[in-house]
Amino acid sequence: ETLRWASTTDPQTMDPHAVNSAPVLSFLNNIYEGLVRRGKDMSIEPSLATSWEPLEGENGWRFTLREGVTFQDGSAFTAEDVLFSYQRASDEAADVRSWFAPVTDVRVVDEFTIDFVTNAPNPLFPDSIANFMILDKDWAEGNDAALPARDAENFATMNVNGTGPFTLAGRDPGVRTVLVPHEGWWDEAEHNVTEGVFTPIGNAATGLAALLSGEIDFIQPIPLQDVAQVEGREGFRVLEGEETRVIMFGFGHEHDTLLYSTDVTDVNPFQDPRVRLAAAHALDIDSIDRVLFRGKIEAASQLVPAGISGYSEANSDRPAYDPDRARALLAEAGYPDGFSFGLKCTNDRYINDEALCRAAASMFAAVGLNAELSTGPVRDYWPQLREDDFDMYLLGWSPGTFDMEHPIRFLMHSQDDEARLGSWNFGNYSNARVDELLPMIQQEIDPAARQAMIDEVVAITQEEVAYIPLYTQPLIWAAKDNVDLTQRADNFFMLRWVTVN
Amino acid sequence: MLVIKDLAVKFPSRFGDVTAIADVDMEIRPGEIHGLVGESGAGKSTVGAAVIGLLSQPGYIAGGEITLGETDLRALSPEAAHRIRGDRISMIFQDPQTSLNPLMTIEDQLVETIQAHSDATHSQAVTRAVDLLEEIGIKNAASRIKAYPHQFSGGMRQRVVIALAICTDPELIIADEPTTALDVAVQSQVLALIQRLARERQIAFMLITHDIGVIAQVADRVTVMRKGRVMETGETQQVLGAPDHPYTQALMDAVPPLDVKIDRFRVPEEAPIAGEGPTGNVAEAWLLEGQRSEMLGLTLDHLTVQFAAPRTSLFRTPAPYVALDDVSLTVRPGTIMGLVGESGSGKSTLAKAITGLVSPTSGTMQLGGDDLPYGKTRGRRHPSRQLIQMVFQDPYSSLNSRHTIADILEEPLWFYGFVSDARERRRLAAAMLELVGMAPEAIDKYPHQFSGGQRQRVAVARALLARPRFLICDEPTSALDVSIQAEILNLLKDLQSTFGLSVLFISHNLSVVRQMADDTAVLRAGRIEEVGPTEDLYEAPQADYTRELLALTPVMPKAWRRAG
Amino acid sequence: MRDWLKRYEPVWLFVHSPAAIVAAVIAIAIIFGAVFAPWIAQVDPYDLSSFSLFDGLLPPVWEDGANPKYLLGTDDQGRDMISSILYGARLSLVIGISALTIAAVLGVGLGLAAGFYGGRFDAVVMRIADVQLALPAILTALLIDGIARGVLPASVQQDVRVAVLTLAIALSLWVNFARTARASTFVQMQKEYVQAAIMMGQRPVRIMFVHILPNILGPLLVIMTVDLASAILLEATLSFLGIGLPADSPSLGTLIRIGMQFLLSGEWWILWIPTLFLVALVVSINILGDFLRDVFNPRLR
Amino acid sequence: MVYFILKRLVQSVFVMLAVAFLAFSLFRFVGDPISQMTGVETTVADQERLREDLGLNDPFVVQFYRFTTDMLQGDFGFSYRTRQPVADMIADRIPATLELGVVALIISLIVGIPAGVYTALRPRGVLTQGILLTTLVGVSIPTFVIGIMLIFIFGVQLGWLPTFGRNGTVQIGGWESSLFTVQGWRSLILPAVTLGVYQLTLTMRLVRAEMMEVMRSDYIRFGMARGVPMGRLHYRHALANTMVPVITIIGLQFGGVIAFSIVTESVFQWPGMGLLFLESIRFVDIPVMGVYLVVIAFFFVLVNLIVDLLYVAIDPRLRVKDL
Ligand SMILES: Nc1ncnc2c1ncn2[C@@H]1O[C@H](COP(=O)(O)OP(=O)(O)OP(=O)(O)O)[C@@H](O)[C@H]1O
Ligand SMILES: Nc1ncnc2c1ncn2[C@@H]1O[C@H](COP(=O)(O)OP(=O)(O)OP(=O)(O)O)[C@@H](O)[C@H]1O
Ligand SMILES: [Mg+2]
Ligand SMILES: [Mg+2]
Repeated sequence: ETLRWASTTDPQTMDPHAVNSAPVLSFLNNIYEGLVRRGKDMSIEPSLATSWEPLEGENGWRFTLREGVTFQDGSAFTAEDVLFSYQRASDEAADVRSWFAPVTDVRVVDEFTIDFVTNAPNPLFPDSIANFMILDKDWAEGNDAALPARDAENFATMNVNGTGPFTLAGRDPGVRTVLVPHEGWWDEAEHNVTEGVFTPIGNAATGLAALLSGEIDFIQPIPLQDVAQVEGREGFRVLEGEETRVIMFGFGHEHDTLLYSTDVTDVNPFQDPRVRLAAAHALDIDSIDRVLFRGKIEAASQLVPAGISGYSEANSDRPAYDPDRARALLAEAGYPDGFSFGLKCTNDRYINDEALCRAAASMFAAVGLNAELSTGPVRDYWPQLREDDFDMYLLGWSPGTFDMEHPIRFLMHSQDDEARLGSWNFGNYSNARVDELLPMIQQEIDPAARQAMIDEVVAITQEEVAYIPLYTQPLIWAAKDNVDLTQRADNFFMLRWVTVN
Repeated sequence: MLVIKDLAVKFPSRFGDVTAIADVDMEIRPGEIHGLVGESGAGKSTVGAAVIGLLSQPGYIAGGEITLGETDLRALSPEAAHRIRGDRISMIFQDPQTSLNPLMTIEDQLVETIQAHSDATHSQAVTRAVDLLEEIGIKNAASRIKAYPHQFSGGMRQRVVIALAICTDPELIIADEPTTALDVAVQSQVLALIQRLARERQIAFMLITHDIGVIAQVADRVTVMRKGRVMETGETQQVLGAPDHPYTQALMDAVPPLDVKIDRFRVPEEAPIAGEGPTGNVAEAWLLEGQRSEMLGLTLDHLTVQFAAPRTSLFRTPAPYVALDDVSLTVRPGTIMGLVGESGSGKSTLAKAITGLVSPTSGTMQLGGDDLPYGKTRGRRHPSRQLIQMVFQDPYSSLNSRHTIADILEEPLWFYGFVSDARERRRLAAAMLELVGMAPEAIDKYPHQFSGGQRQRVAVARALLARPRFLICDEPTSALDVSIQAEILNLLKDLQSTFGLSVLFISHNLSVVRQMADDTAVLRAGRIEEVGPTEDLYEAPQADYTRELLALTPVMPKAWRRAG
Repeated sequence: MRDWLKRYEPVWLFVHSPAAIVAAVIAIAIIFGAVFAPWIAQVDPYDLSSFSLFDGLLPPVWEDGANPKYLLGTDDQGRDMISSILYGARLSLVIGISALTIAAVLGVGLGLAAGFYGGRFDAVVMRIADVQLALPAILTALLIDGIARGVLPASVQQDVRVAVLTLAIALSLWVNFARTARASTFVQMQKEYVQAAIMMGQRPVRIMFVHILPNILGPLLVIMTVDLASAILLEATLSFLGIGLPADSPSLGTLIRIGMQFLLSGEWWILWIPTLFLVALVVSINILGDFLRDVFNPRLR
Repeated sequence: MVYFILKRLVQSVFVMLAVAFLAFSLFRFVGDPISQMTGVETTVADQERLREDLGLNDPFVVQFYRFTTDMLQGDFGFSYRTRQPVADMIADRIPATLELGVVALIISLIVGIPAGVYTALRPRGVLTQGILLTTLVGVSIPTFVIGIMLIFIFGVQLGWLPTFGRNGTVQIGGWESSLFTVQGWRSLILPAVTLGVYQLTLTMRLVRAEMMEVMRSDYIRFGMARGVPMGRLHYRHALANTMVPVITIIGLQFGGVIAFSIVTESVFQWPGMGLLFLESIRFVDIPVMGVYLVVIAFFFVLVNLIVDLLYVAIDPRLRVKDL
C-alpha cells in the first residue's frame, strides 16, 4: 500500500550525522538504524546490537552486534561499520558529536563485538545513542562521504545506504521524498507499506486541507483548534498524545538589573525567589488549557513530564493558580505595585507559543507584573537568549535522552563552557548543590540512589523556582481512518509501524 | 442634396442641458463646396458631427431635420447610420497627425475602408487604393502604401486622410478644418485637391474653417455662424463681399489684409480701450517710471543651434540636427521685427536661444550692446532675465492653471524686487489688468475662468510687469479667433509704442506680420531667406521662397474689403 | 444656484454618485471608529489586564453560547472583537497613512526632480527605482527590520516595530509616486508656464513645488487612495509572512493572520469579521479613489 | 537597436549589483545562521568553529566581495541548510515559479483584457458595475485568505482540484514542466488564479481606462466616420493602441508577480523559488537568499528589456531604421 504523509519541515539532509535536528533524525530512523532503538513506548530495545553490558574493569559498554544484517546495497554489517560510524559521527564536521563527549575510546573486539569506553561510569550511554545511526564503511568511503558534508554536499547528502526497514526511492528536496521497503531487512516487517511518500507542507491550513481532500493519508502535526473539525469528519481520526517537551518560563537570574523595565531599573526583582514564585502563582494553567489548548495539555511540575525516567514523583505538585498569593508575595518582596519587565517569546517554535505568551502576559498583568511582550521567529531568538537579552523568556525542552539528567545538564547546571554544561541555561541559574549532584547522577548505576539525587535537584529547583514549568506540549497527529499507526512520544513517525487497511 | 432644417443640438452637462446649436438651416448641393465659418465655439463642428451622426458624448439632436437626398438621417437606426457613414457621407478632421491609426499601415486602413463598403477582394481593394493615392498626388503609391502614417509628411498624411474619405465614393464630405495644421504650401495643395474632387467627382464638401481667406478662395457658398446660430448664408461673393449681417461685417473687418498695411485693426465690437481706466494710468505711470534705460536693440551674429539626434548606434555619433543655421539678425531699438516661416523652420528655437532656454552651439547674441551669455551660462540673476520677456503662443498653457491671476501677475513684481509691499503689488497687478483691458476684479480668479483672448491679455500683463525692454511674442495670436486676434494685436501695438519696447514678433501668418512689423525676416529650415523693411519685403520680395509664401497665402479679393 | 454648483463641482458630483456616498460613509465610519477607538471600545486590547483568557472564544451575540457583553464575540485571548478591530483599524490606518505620506514625499520629490532635471539625474533616480522594484516588499521589510534590530537598543525595538513596518511599506510604495510624478512633470515641462518660470530665473525648487506640483496633484491623489489600500493590504501580508506586528498590538492584518488559525475550527468570527472589515475599508477607499479619478479627469469635465 | 540593448544590459548589471549589495547587507540582520544549522547539543566552541569556517566572522565588505566575485565566476556557493549547490537548488525551482507566474499572467490577460474592453464599451451597464465591484472586492482580500478559501472550496469541499503541490510534471530538456499533463494543469490552476487575481484587476482597469481614452481619439472617430465596422474598430484599432501603456504596467508588475508568488507558493506548497526563499529565511540560509534575490533582479531586468522590445514590435513609430 502507498502511504502519503506530510509534516511541516523537510529533512534537510539524508546524512544521519550532519545535522542534529528532529526532522532529520525522525525521518532517517526509517532508513538507518542504531545499535539500540526505541520501542513504541520509548523504551530501549535491541537493534543492530543484540545485547550490551557494562565493561569490566573500566568505564564503558560492550555491545554485541547482530549477525547476518545487510545494508541496503547488500554489503554485510560488521563492527568495522560501527567504528567507522562512530568516527564519522564524532568528527568535528558532525553536528551530533556531542553524543560522544563522554566517549574516550572505541574498540573493535571482534567482528560482532565492540566496546565504547567512557571517561566515567555512564549508565545512560546506551539510551543516549538511540539515534546514532550506522553507515556502511565501504559505501561511505567509496563514495567520498567519509565525513559529513560541511559546506558542500557529498554523496550521503542525497543518497542512503542503511540497514533499516526502508530505503530511498526518490528525493526532491523540499518537494517529495519516496521510501520503499528494504527487502533484506533483518527484522520482521510489521507494516504493509509498499511505498511511502513524504511531502513537507509548511502551512498548517494547507496541510489540513490536503488531508481532508484525501491527498495525503497522514499529517503531523495539525493545529489544536482543528482537532474537533477533523474528528467530526467521516473517515478521519486524530491521534493525541503527550510529547516529552515541557514548556517553561526562564528568568534572567544573573542580571543585576532589569533590561526592559520602565519602573524598576536599579535591581532585578527576579533574583528574589518570592517574586519568581509570585509569577508562578499568577499563571492559570487550567484556563490556558481550556481556551488555548482545548484541554489537550498536561500541567507540568518539573522539566520532564511524568513517565520519563528520572521523573520526580515526590515533587509532582506545581504552584497553584493563586493571584492573591502572588500579589502578597510581591508585596512581601517589596513590590506591592508590581513592576514591568521584558518577556521574550518565539512565535513559530512551539504550539501556540505566541498566544500562550500573550495570555501569560495578561495573567501576569493581573497581579501587577507588567510584561513587555516581544515575540519573534526562532531564527534570531537563540542569539538573543545567548546574549542575555531578556528579563524572562519562553523555552521548550525535550530531553534528548528521555531522562531527567538531560535537562539538569543543559538547563540547571551553572553555565560552564569548558565542561559543556549548562549550555542552554540562558539565565544562568546556579546552585552549588545542583552542580555537585549532576556528575553523581550521571555516574550512579543504582536506580534508587540515582532517583534520590534527582529528587533532591528537583526539590531545590522547585523551591527556588529556577524555572516555571508550565505544561507538556501535546502531540496531535491526524490520519485517515484506514491507517493504523503508532504515535511515539518523541514525535518520531515510524513507517514500520504503519498498516494501511 | 443635404438639407438641414431647424437643427438643434444639446449637450446635457452636470449642470443641465447646454444648447450648442439651434435653428440651423443649411443646404448643400452636389459638387458644391460649402464654407462654414465662425469664431471658435460657434458650433461649426457640432453641425458637421450632427450630420454624420458622430456627436461627441453625451450630445444629442434636440430637434430639426437632416436629410441626405431622400434619406432622413435622423430616422436611421444606429446600424443603418453606421452603414451610411463612409458610404455616403465621410469626414475629414483637422489634424492629419492624429486622424490616422499610428499602428496600421496606410494600406491596411485604406483596404479595410474599401472592403467595409464593397465586396472587393483584398487585391482589388489594394489596386483601388493605389490608384486613389496616385490620383490625389502621392508618387510611387504602390510602394509607399506599405508605409505607416508616421513615415509620411503632414501634407501627405492629409492627402491620405482625404483618400480614406473618398475611397468609397461618398456624396458628401465634411471637412472640419482640414488645413489648419498645415503650412501654406501644403494647404494650397490640399485646397486645390478638394476643389478638383468637387468638380470632377461631384462630391459635395462642407468645409468648416475659421480662416476667411480659405473660404474666399475655394467656397462656392458660405454660412456664417455665431453662438450656435446661423448669421448669414449665401453665395460666397455676396456674403463676404457685401455682408448683410453686422456680425459678418465685423468679422470681415477683423481679418488682417496681406496686401496693405493698415494702422489699426478694426475690432468687431467695442472692446475696452487699453489704458483708459483710472487705475490703468497707475500701471502706465509705473511702467514709464521704469523706463530710465533707453531702448534696447538685439543683435544676433552667426547664431547656430544644434540638437543632438538620439543615439542609435554604438559606433556612430549621429549627425546633430541643425535647428538654426548661421542666423544673423538685428532688431533695431524700439521697433518690431517680424519673423515668419513655416512650422519647424526654427522660429521658436530662435526665441528660446534669446531667452536662454536653449544654448546655441556658436555665434553671439547682444542685447543693447551687452553680450548675452548662452543659456547654460546665463546666471539666474542675469539682468537680461528681466529685460527680455516673452508672450507665448498658447494662452492656455502659458498661465499656471493652479495659480490665481494675482499670483501670476505679482510674481514678477516681487521676483525682480520691484515692489516689496504685498498690498502695493496687488494694487499694481490690478492696475495692470486694467491697462490690458480687463476688469481689475478679475485678479482673484483662476485662468480657466477666462476666454483665450482674456488669458492672452493676462500673459501680456505678466510680461509687462517685469518692466521688459525687449519683448518676444511667439505666435501670440495663433490660438485665437480673428476678432480676438485683432484686439490683442492692437493692444500689443499700443503698448509697444507707449513704452518704446523692442519686439521680436514671431508668426507664420504673413498678413499679421505685415500689420505689426517694421522689419521682417523670413526663416526657412533654420536659415534666414530674406530680411528687410516690411513694406519692401512684401511689395518686392527678393527670395523665391518669400514670393512663394506670399502667393500661396489665401486672401480675400481686395474688392470684398470695405474701405479701411 | 448653478454658479454655486459649478464652483463646487466635486461636491455636486459627489452628491450625485451613490457609490461614492456609500463608500465615503463606510470609510468615514471606520476612520471615526478608529480615531475614537479609545472612547468607543469597551476594552483596551493593549491593556493586558483589561481582558481575561477566561472569556476566550465567545461567539457573536446571535450565536449560541454568546455573552451579550461582547457583540461580535471574543478571540482566543478573550479580547472583545469590536475593540480589537477598532484598535486594529486605527493601527492599520496609522501605518497606511504614514507609509503613504513618506512614500509620497520621497517619491514625488524624486519624481519631480527627475522630471525637471532629466538627463543623468533622471537616469540615476530611475535605476534606483528599478532596484527598489526588484526587491520585493517583504525583503525591504526584512532589511529595515534587521537594521533597526542591529542599530537600536533592545529596549526600544518593540516600540519601533510600527515605524519599521511603516518605513518598509513606504519604501516599497515610493516608486509609484516617483514614476507618476516624473511622467506628469515631463508633460508639464513642455507647458509654457514652466518655460516662463525658467526664463525668469526662478529657483528650481520653487518651480518644482510652487508651479509644477499643484498641476500634477490629480494623478498623485488617485495613486494615494489606491496605494493607501495596498499599504493596508501589504501590512496584512507582511504579518502573514511573520514580519508584521506583534500579536498583542494588532493591526487589521495581524488580526487576520491570527484569525487564519481559526479558519476551520468553528470560531469563524475571529477570521471573518476582521477580514470583512478590511475589505470594506479597502473597497471604499478604492471607490473613493475612482471617484477622485473621475473628478480629476479633464476629459470628463 | 543593438546599442539600445547593450545600454540596457550595462544598466542591468548595476541594478543587479545594487540588489545584491542591499540583499547582502540585510542578511546579517535576518538572524544567526549558525544557531539554525546546529542542534541543541552542539557546543559553543563547535558553533564558533563553524562560524569561522563559513567566513561569517569576516568583515561585511569581504563577505560581499567574496559573494560577488564567486558569483561572477559562476560559483553560487552552497546552501547552509542542505549543503547542496545553490545554483542547482534555484535552477530546480525556477520552472515552477516561472510557470506559475506566466500562467497567472496569462489568466489575468485573457480574462482582464476582454473584461476591460467590455467595461469600457458599456461603461454604465449593470454587468460592468458588477465586474468592477467584484474585482475590487477580489483585490481587497489579502492573497493568503483567497488562496486558502480556494483550497477549501475547490480542493476540500468540491474535491475537484488538488490542494497543494505541483504534480504531473514532465521533464523536457532541463525544464520540469507541468504544462503538458492534465494533472499538471490541475495543480497549477488554483495557485495561478490566486496569484493572478490582483494582476487581473489591474489589467482590466488599465485596459478599461486606456480604451475609454482611445475611443475618444481622432483616429477612432475618423474610423467611424468612414464606416469601418465597429468590431474592427474596437479590437483592431482601439485595443492595439491601448497595448503600449498596458504592457508597461504589466511588465513592471510581472516583477511583483514573481515576488508575490512567495505568498502564493507558501499557501499552496508550490515548490518554486518563493517557497525556497521563505524556507531559507527561516533557516537563515544566506547563500540561497542572496542568489534568489539576484535571480529575481535578473528577471526583473529581463522583463523590462522584453517590454521595451515589445514596444518596438507593437509601435512602428519606435522602429529605428538604421540599426
Ligand atoms: N462634448 C461636448 N460636451 C459639452 N458641450 C459641447 C461638447 N462639444 C461641443 N460642445 C459645445 O458646443 C458648442 C459648439 O462647439 P463646436 O466644437 O461645434 O464649436 P466650433 O465652432 O467647431 O469651434 P472651434 O472652431 O473651436 O472648433 C461649444 O460652445 C461647446 O460648449
Ligand atoms: N529640444 C529639441 N530637441 C531636438 N530637436 C528640437 C528641439 N526643439 C526643437 N527641435 C527641432 O527644431 C526644429 C525647429 O523647431 P521650432 O520649434 O523652432 O520650430 P517653429 O518654427 O517654432 O515651428 P512652429 O511653427 O511649429 O512652432 C524642429 O524641427 C524641431 O523638431
Ligand atoms: Mg470645431
Ligand atoms: Mg514654434
